[in-house]
Amino acid sequence: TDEPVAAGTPAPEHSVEVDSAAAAALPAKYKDAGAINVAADMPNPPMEMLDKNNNPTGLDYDLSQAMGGKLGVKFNFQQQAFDTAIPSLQAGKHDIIFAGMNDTAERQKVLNFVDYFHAGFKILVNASNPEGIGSIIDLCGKPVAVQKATVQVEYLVSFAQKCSDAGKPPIELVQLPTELDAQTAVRSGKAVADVVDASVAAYAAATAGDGKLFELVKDPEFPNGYNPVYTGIGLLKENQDLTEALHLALQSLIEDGTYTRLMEKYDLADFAVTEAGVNNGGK
Amino acid sequence: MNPVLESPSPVRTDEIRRPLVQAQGVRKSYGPIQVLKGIDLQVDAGQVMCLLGPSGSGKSTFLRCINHLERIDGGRINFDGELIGYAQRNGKLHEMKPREVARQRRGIGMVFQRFNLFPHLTALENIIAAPIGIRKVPKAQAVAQAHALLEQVGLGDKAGLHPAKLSGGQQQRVAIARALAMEPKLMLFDEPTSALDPELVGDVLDVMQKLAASGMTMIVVTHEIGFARNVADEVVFMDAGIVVESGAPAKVLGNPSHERTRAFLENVI
Amino acid sequence: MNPVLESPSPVRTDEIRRPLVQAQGVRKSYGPIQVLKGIDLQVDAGQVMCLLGPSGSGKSTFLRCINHLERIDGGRINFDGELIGYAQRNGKLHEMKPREVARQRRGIGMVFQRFNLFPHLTALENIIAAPIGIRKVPKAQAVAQAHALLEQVGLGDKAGLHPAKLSGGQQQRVAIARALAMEPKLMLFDEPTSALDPELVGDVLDVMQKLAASGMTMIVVTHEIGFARNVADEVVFMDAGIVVESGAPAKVLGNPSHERTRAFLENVI
Amino acid sequence: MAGNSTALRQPAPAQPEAGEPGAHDIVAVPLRHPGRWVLASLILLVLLGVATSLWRNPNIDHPTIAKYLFSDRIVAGAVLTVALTILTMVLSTILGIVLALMRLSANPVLNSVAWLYVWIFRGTPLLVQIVFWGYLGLLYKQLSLGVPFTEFTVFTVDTNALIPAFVAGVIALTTNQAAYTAEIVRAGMLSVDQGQKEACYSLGMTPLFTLFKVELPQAMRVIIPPMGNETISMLKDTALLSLIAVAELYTVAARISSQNLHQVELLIVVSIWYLALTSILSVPQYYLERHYGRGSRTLGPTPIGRAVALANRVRRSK
Amino acid sequence: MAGNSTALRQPAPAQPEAGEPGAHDIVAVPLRHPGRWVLASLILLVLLGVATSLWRNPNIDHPTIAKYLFSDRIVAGAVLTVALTILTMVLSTILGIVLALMRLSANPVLNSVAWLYVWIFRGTPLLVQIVFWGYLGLLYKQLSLGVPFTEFTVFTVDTNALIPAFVAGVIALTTNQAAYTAEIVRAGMLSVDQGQKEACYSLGMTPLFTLFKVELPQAMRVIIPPMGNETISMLKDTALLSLIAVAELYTVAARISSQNLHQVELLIVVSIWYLALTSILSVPQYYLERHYGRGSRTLGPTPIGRAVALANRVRRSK
Ligand SMILES: Nc1ncnc2c1ncn2[C@@H]1O[C@H](COP(=O)(O)OP(=O)(O)OP(=O)(O)O)[C@@H](O)[C@H]1O
Ligand SMILES: Nc1ncnc2c1ncn2[C@@H]1O[C@H](COP(=O)(O)OP(=O)(O)OP(=O)(O)O)[C@@H](O)[C@H]1O
Ligand SMILES: [Mg+2]
Ligand SMILES: [Mg+2]
Repeated sequence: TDEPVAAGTPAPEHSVEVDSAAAAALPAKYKDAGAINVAADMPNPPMEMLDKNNNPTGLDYDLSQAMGGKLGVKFNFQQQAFDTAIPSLQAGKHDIIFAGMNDTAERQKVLNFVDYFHAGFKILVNASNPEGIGSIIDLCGKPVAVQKATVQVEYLVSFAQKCSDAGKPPIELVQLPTELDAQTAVRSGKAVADVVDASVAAYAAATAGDGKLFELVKDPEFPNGYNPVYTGIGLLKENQDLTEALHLALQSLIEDGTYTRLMEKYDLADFAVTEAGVNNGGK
Repeated sequence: MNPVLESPSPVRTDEIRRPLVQAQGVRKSYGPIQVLKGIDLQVDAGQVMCLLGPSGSGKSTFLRCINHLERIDGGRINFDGELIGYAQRNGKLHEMKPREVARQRRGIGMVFQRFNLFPHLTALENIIAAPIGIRKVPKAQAVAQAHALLEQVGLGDKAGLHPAKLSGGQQQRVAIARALAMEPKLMLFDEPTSALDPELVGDVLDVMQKLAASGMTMIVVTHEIGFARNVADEVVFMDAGIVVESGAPAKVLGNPSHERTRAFLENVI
Repeated sequence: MNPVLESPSPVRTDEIRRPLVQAQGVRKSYGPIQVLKGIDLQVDAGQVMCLLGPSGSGKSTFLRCINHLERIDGGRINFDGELIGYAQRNGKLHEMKPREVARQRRGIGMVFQRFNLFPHLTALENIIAAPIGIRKVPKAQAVAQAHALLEQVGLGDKAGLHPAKLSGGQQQRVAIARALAMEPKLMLFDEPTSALDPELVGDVLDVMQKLAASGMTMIVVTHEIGFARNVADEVVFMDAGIVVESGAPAKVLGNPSHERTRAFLENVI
Repeated sequence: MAGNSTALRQPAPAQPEAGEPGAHDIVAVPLRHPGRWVLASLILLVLLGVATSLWRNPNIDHPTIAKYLFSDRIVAGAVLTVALTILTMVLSTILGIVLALMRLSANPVLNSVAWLYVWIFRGTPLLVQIVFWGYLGLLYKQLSLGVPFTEFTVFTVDTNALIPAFVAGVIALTTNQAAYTAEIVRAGMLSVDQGQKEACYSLGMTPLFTLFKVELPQAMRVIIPPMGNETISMLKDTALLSLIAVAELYTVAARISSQNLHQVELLIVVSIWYLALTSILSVPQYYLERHYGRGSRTLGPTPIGRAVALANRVRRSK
Repeated sequence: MAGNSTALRQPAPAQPEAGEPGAHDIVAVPLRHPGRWVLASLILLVLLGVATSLWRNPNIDHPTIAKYLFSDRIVAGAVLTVALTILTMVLSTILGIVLALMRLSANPVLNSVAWLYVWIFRGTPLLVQIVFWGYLGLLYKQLSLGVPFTEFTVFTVDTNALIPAFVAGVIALTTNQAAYTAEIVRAGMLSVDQGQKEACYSLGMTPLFTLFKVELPQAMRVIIPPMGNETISMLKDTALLSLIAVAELYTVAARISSQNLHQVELLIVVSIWYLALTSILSVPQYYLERHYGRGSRTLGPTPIGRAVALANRVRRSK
């Protein structure tokens, strides 16, 4: 099907009770406004998508609505280009970024993260794996498409040593503006593989061309993907109070089982965290 | 309506002998080159003055100074009782605003050697542009007046044509009609026939002659000695930025007192 | 070097009385309007022919047919023994390639009423452009020739000026020099003086007269009766696309046999 | 190819009834340009080949194209694109004309200001300008009107409230485009003969009237083709507004494709739309050019007239 | 402001030694344009205000700007940008001139082919064209030269081997830009007087020689300003090549900023570079304009001359 959308479930926040501790931690500013403005770059399946009626859906959306239930405020999910998400926080347009953003040491110089997701990345190749890619070492000396400015880039660059140890030239990185460009590059033969977040890779393998275009490389050594990293809700460092409130709300969702239900709903249970953390990434 | 060419204009009947243009010691330089070196001239209402002189003597420059297309460096030019281009307040000259200068120029029509019709407008549109846009004449009235003027210059059937489709003589006649449509008190002609084929010159001179006969005040730079002889009240011969001699046509053209004038006339005729 | 104006050209001495241009029954229409209705004319090498006629009679069109700027619909034009614009093979006419037409035109210089100098080039560059680019004359030689030609038309000191800085008469003389630089066998002049101020006409006519005296074959459309009388070997009067009468200047200009010619001459002189 | 056939004749020459009946009629064999016809045939073949092979390409999913071509979101995006284009082109043209006049004015202050404007707005990337306007709030949380370098302010307003994304987008595109338009208008004005202005002044016209009645209409002939270029560019530059979340055609398509992963098909949908919009735009351009070309040279036939003539010619050559 | 001071005088009028010594010299009080001066002062104040407040803005980290402005990667990106711009502008101008001539030719085939080309390449977004050329391999795994619709092929080559990213980028930018250039050149050619061509032909010049020696040089006056626009646009359009992983200036900056999160600072770095490159470009444009403007109207002073004059004027008014 062409619109592979997990049809918008009835907004989950109704099934969630307000958590008084979390709500108490919420700064008055947001209580008064009754809403928190969320920057998200939609669609970025499966984390954020749009349903048939053009309403947001996806893990991040559902999770945000559930947190809204816990905190007793609305989470306004708004479109915001990923590249300009941080300036948008700085400009005061949005309060938090809920866009599948990875929690890295570099970003922690500016942002706090409330981590809700832990996954590595996987290798996506053309259907029937014509190049016979089995693991990252097979990519040495070959062109590999990646979305620019992602953690994968750094990881693959740092892989050069292992390539040369194996007597191979380093991986040729083809950095492209969007994940979709990377997939197109693989289809066109400009690159042999697309290295991308596990969740996205799984979605593409299942969806693109009715699931006939790509396949996931199964590396038995790394069932959760390579170099697992945390993904979190991003917000400005100075916003400590809100960080704490979000942390409490997420923890409450994990404890009452809502979190697990949502992770299962999107087939992402493998990547669940056991407890809500702050700035776990880059450690 | 503006039956300019048909009946004597109010100018001649009411205000005969009133000076309309007065130039005193007009000087003008382009950088280091002094083109006008003190010109004194007077043209009375209803008079026709012909300016003659060799190329570069400053005839065009003088004409352009009269309607302030060029700024003079010294001297004074009065038109219809007003200083051109400047207002005198507390004994000081003040530059006029463009809007004011435009108002003064409305009293002065000018016909250029190269016609300068508006190529994107038809003959009719060329004529009505300024009356409608500037004098705020109602459109219907402006069109009727324009048709009458075109009829008078012998181009009644060319109203809808663009300048590119008209011969030089026809273009020049449209240019005259265009200037007349603003009902000026003074008409300046800068060699209006010198860009025309000899056969077409007659048509334009005819129109000018009728215009003169109707009482229009005119200053005409021309090399058409016949025209000057027949039509001018006064002929002025200029050379190198000064007036060499002036007077009745019979005198200046028939029996010039200066050697320079004589030499020039031999060349042109 | 091309001392065209100074000494008789080889044409006159070697090939006197050889027909250089022959037009037979030349017809040309623009859409429904027939402009040339069968023109028969012959110009011998070294001859000067003047074309006269009212506006719209087809003089310019005929001139432009001679160097194939216009295509004729019927008849034949021969220049220097070749059909202009067409090649005859197996009894059939074949259009010539642009390159071939260009070669033919090199033998024919043309001077336009509106000069058509290249405004982006100086006088000198206007003259040397075609010799260097087309005739492949070495640059130094072309420049020397151009200076000589400018000298001959009285503009030795204007070589470095752009056309906009030259008077009309000077521009027209540069145009003549430009055409001469291609060392043509025939010169076509289309009312070369009618866009000039009367004072400047003389300069250009002088140059043309010298050129005629040097033996250049010329076809000149002009209203300058004096020039035609003094210089032409034959005067042709055209009207409405046909040749009304032709013959020696004294005959056609002094004692025309046709009413139409007489009427026209009265108008022009 | 028909063009190489010897049967191809020129249109019939002078009617025989006019003038001498035609023993000497010029019925020339027209110059052949076999090279041109070969080239043209080659180009057409290549185009045809590319078109069919594109159409048949297994990597392109036609039902997807059909499905999205007129889908509500795409149409809404296209409408927004057109609205943005019209709005910004109108506003920027006005601003551009003002800037051009400032550059041409004798007043050194106006001149320098206009020069500076063009320098800055042409010199920095549109993307940066869009980010600047879109995130003005990043730099200035509040905009206040007051006397600079003093504490006195007339009013203060929250930047993000004052400048929503759409407005920021329009401002960014308009101010940027105006700089380019100013250059084009300036070139156009320079192409108008100086005598025209003098004629106007001698008729007592004011400078402003002269400008609008005489100078600009004549400059138009030179201005229109590059402005056509600019308008068509603008149609597509609106896509850059995706950075500040304005959902015009391209952004909508990009969003759809990033969910359904049919990037190529949605690019084709977008291309079809842009091609259609461009074609629609070029009709007024063509007739505007003819309109302002009046009186400056003889007008050729319209493309329709030309197509008919070509058809006739080909038919006759059979 | 100096401009409002009554002491401001016009340059000294006619030298007294020439002509009658000047009892009647025109020493007029020049027309005041207080509005203009107020406007200009306002604009300058605002610009100054914006510049200083931008500079002082706490959200902008100056050391970062300084650090990256001349960093190796940025400089390498800028060099690539310039190289791409020069290469594509040269190639596209050649192609554009050919297309313009085809559009102006009487030959209906050439005419239509050129029209089609301009239609397609102006009509589809540059982004799509870049994707098309960049991912040609998606549509055609192999390119073969052969007779269409038959099995006969001369050679076959792997698309991705034939067209690396850089080449694809150059092709995409060149073919796209040529369509725009063609329109500009066409407009320029139309502005050349018909009599010029006739004069050339009457001198025996060939059409091609006429074109290069007479028509194009005169068209230049009208062509240069919009081509300046196009060149400056191209400088920035090269950024779109990030789609196919060509690392020019903008892409490099975007990569750096997405890592260190100093978006604003790197946008400023990029803007400074573009502004510098644009300024450098506008110098040849200015002198080219003057060069091709020769003979068509009197040339004003150069900006340097103008600045000196303004300075003198202001000094005198003190
Ligand atoms: N804008 C200008 N800049 C510099 N010099 C000029 C300018 N306009 C005119 N001149 C010079 O002023 C002198 C007088 O020019 P003007 O046009 O008034 O002469 P004219 O008597 O009308 O001559 P003509 O019969 O050739 O038209 C000439 O030497 C001319 O070169
Ligand atoms: N390109 C054209 N299309 C249509 N008609 C034309 C064209 N060129 C000339 N004519 C017409 O052909 C006729 C002859 O024109 P031509 O220019 O040859 O006359 P002429 O004798 O040179 O007149 P003049 O003395 O006015 O120059 C005129 O009626 C003119 O309107
Ligand atoms: Mg003059
Ligand atoms: Mg003629």
